[in-house]
Amino acid sequence: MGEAMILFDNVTKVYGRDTVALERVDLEIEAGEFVFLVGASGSGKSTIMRLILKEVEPTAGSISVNGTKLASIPRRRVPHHRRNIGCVFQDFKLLPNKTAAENVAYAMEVTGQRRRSIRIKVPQILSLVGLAEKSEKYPHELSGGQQQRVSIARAFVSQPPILIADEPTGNLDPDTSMDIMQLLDRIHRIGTTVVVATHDRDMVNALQKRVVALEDGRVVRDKVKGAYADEV
Amino acid sequence: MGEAMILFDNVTKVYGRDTVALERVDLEIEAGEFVFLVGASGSGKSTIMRLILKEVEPTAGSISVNGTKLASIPRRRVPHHRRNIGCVFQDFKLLPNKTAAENVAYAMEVTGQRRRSIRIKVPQILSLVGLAEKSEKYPHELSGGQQQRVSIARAFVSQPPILIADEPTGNLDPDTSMDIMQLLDRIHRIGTTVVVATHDRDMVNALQKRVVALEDGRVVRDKVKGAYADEV
Amino acid sequence: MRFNLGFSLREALKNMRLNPLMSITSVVTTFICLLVLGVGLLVSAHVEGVVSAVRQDVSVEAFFLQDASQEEMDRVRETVEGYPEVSEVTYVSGEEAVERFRQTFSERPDIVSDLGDDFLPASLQIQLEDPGAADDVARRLEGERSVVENIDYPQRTIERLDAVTSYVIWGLHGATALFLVASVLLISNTIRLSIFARRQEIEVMKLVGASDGFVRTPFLFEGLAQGLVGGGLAAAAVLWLNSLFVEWSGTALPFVPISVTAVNSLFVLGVLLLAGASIGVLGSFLSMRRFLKI
Amino acid sequence: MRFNLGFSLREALKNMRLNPLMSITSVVTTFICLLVLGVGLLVSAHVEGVVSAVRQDVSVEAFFLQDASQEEMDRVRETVEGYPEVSEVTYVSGEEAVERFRQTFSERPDIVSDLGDDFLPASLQIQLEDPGAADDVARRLEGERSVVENIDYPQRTIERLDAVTSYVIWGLHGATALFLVASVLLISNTIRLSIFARRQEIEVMKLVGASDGFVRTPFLFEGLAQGLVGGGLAAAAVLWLNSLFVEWSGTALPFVPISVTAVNSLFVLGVLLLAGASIGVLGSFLSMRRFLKI
Ligand SMILES: Nc1ncnc2c1ncn2[C@@H]1O[C@H](COP(=O)(O)OP(=O)(O)OP(=O)(O)O)[C@@H](O)[C@H]1O
Ligand SMILES: Nc1ncnc2c1ncn2[C@@H]1O[C@H](COP(=O)(O)OP(=O)(O)OP(=O)(O)O)[C@@H](O)[C@H]1O
Ligand SMILES: [Mg+2]
Ligand SMILES: [Mg+2]
Repeated sequence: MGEAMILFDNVTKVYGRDTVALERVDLEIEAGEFVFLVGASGSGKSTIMRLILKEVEPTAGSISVNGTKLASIPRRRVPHHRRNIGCVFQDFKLLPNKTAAENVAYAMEVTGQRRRSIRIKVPQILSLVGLAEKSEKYPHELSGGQQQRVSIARAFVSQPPILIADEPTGNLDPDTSMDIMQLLDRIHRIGTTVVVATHDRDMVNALQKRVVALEDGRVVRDKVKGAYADEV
Repeated sequence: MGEAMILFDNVTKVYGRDTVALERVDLEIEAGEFVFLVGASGSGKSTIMRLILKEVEPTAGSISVNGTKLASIPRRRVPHHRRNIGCVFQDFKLLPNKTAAENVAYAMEVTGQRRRSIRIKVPQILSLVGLAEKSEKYPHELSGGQQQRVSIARAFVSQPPILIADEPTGNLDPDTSMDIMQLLDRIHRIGTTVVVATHDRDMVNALQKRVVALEDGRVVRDKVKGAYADEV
Repeated sequence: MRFNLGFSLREALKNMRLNPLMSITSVVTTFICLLVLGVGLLVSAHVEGVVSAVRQDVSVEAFFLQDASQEEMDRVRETVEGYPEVSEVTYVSGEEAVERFRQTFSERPDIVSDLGDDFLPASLQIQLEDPGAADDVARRLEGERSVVENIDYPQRTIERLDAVTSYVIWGLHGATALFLVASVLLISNTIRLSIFARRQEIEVMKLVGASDGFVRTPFLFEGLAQGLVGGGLAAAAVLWLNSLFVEWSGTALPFVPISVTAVNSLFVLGVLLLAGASIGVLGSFLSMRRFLKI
Repeated sequence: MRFNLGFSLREALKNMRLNPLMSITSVVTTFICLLVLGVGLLVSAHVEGVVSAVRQDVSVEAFFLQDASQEEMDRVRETVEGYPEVSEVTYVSGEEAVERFRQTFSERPDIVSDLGDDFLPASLQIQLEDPGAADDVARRLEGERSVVENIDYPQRTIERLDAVTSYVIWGLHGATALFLVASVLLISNTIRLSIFARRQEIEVMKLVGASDGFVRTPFLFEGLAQGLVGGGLAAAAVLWLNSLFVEWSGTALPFVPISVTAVNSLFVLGVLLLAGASIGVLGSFLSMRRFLKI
């Protein structure tokens, strides 16, 4: 059994004064694991993603990523932490003033990679998600699913050790969704730790991976080879 | 057979110089019909929605809604046209400075409805989509699925004769999705013309409604009682 | 759709509360621009006041013939006092004139001692409403040739003063106009940016069926409120600065004719409030246009 | 991560191209503010120039005893020329003085005809570097009592002139400082709004792993470029206005001592460019801080 890549220790997250998004969550994800996060709308999936990214701080409990306690990372070092994590955001979060290719390239530029390797890799990854023809389009010129795929391409272009994807197929048709899921599976097989929050029942059932189910901010089910809705 | 509520006559839409989003689309949707629009990502579903709303103009061909040619509506009258159409946007399009309740209320305010009737109806509709507790939250305080449900609530709060929903369940879990689809079905049964663009195979297969399939901007299938992917 | 004033007002208030940064920025910009404009008005008014006081110091001197009788001189004096261009007439007798000459040259007894007591004629010192009229007054006095021997006025000084003061006043008006234009541009730039930051909101409002007016009115109220607050604060600051200045100048520059009445408080208040309000409303209106086209 | 200057520059250029409205707004705001500031500097410089020219017109007159010999008078003249406060000394002989008197009273032949040719003494007209030194010079001249009979200078005029000019110059400096503060506030307001409009972009950049510096540098370059363009245009406009004004005043106000050299072109250019650039960079830097905290 590998070491813990992502470790939630009794984590509670309260937004504002009284919105409890997560309550005493214990979660251990090992290096190289593939985990589906499922749960009803508002059950806290995105909050887990945000906590891993250190976009928000937990109200109680502690989170470690790759052996480092997030609370101990100084503000200055947060970008380094984030560069180890590729993230597909539920609302895409593309840069509106950059084309699809530039958006993907940006994730490589922040890590200071060579322009030459950027110029080679970006088109490769865009054609992998089926957007070779759209690389020079700005986000507002792309359909919802196309924007989502740009966000996916950006998340794994620098091959980070951790990939977290929040609803990565919400705007994609079943065929494209299956392609994306197989892509995630391939990325997982080369050693990446993958966490996917999803509502896609077919996908979860087909891939037979570990499934963590949330309900009102609590982990209610955690099965190594789970389906979307096992009987508990 | 009813009269045509929405009529696309040989409509072509080209974005920019060379992005053909729709090509010679003929489509007739009768008053009181329920139509699913399906198709791969980028096949032109959202473009059809935008054309119906008169958010964009067709490059060629003509569109009529409720017997009126859209090209003949003067700029001043466009708001009146839009008030006949409830629209669930793929990217929600909530007003960031308004709470969930205010966002829903805004759609009634634009039609000049009484404050009293607004105060009665908005909470009703919010609890119908399961957001009674979130009515005083701002969009950035809501989860993806909750924002989507606010957008849905806003679309039908004024009971417009036409309801168009672009991927209304993309961020919702299967159970909530089914609730929403049943809601759409109920709205359809009271006489509303409903057009839903979706990737949700289960939904389409379960409801057994008319299915219009797009492929690269062309209508490739149009079945009165269709499934998500019939053999053509 | 009936027009809903209450709704627009409530919306405007809510937005200002939710976007304090933008509201404060607009108010501050309006305040600064109008403060500078107001200080410009102030300086203009005071300089004009001083300049016109200086201009009134210019006088025409009419010297009487040595043999003119007192009655004749009194008659001429009354005639001259009747001229519309004339504000004040002072009679200076021959003895007074010699006395003044002696005083002027008091440090030069060598000059004064040689002179008799009546070598200077009596004269009229004529103060004018407007130094430009000196020529006219002189020409009219020509008619009194039987009594008046010689007319003297500092033609060159008057011309220079006229030129300089009219240029100064033109310059001040020009500067004020420039400030006004600059203020309009600066304030509307700010408004344009703050509406640009909210263009997507405007788009969404239009897409859910709001008419242009329905979308626009709350923004106009916001612009109005911000303009009025900025303009009001600027007017208050300007009037306060003015009272400070007048008070200070009374003790520090007693010989410069500065008066509170040079500045009309209501005028300043009115101009600044009006400028703030109209730029706020108009700027919002114009900035919104392009985003309403959807 | 190595610092990537080329990347930041390219990003800045791309953004300005894609958001022309915001760039133009920033440039226009900077231009207007610095134009007003520059015109203020201009007016300041010219007024100071005129004022100091007027101050130099103040002179001390030393009258010689009637029986002073030419050698003695020459010696005194050389001594006075050696005083450090003195800028120029002119000798006026008795005959010249009478001639001038006659000219002054040329319209009053009745006065002039009675006087001899030598009733006025020779004198020295002493021009001072600084009218405030008149008292000192007069006191030194007391030492020449054997030759100099009488010392005359317009003490009251000097005092007033001193008071007024020092207040005017203080006022001008104050106004310039005020404009500078107003410009800083107005320009940074604009920058704040334009960065506010892009706060979500900044957030996204931070979330995909960009460091503060990596996000910030392109914005700073944008601020720098906009500030330099705005400041440069303002400096060009100011210098152009100055040359127009100097040319115009040469013909329209020949008696007012206005000179091109009153304004140092390089100074104006430097001040405006520096002001534009530093406000642009610093404003961007400060405005971004709150949005980087994610
Ligand atoms: N910034 C916030 N302020 C207040 N409440 C918030 C905030 N973000 C999320 N919440 C609340 O926290 C709860 C969990 O939200 P979260 O986004 O984690 O849900 P989710 O599982 O991702 O849902 P979905 O499937 O709809 O995206 C929700 O009830 C939501 O309303
Ligand atoms: N504003 C635009 N400018 C240029 N191209 C556009 C624009 N909007 C859409 N397109 C292109 O038009 C095509 C159809 O887009 P549309 O949004 O209608 O697709 P869709 O069927 O809604 O896809 P999805 O399921 O991914 O939302 C796509 O190829 C898209 O890239
Ligand atoms: Mg979520
Ligand atoms: Mg779409």
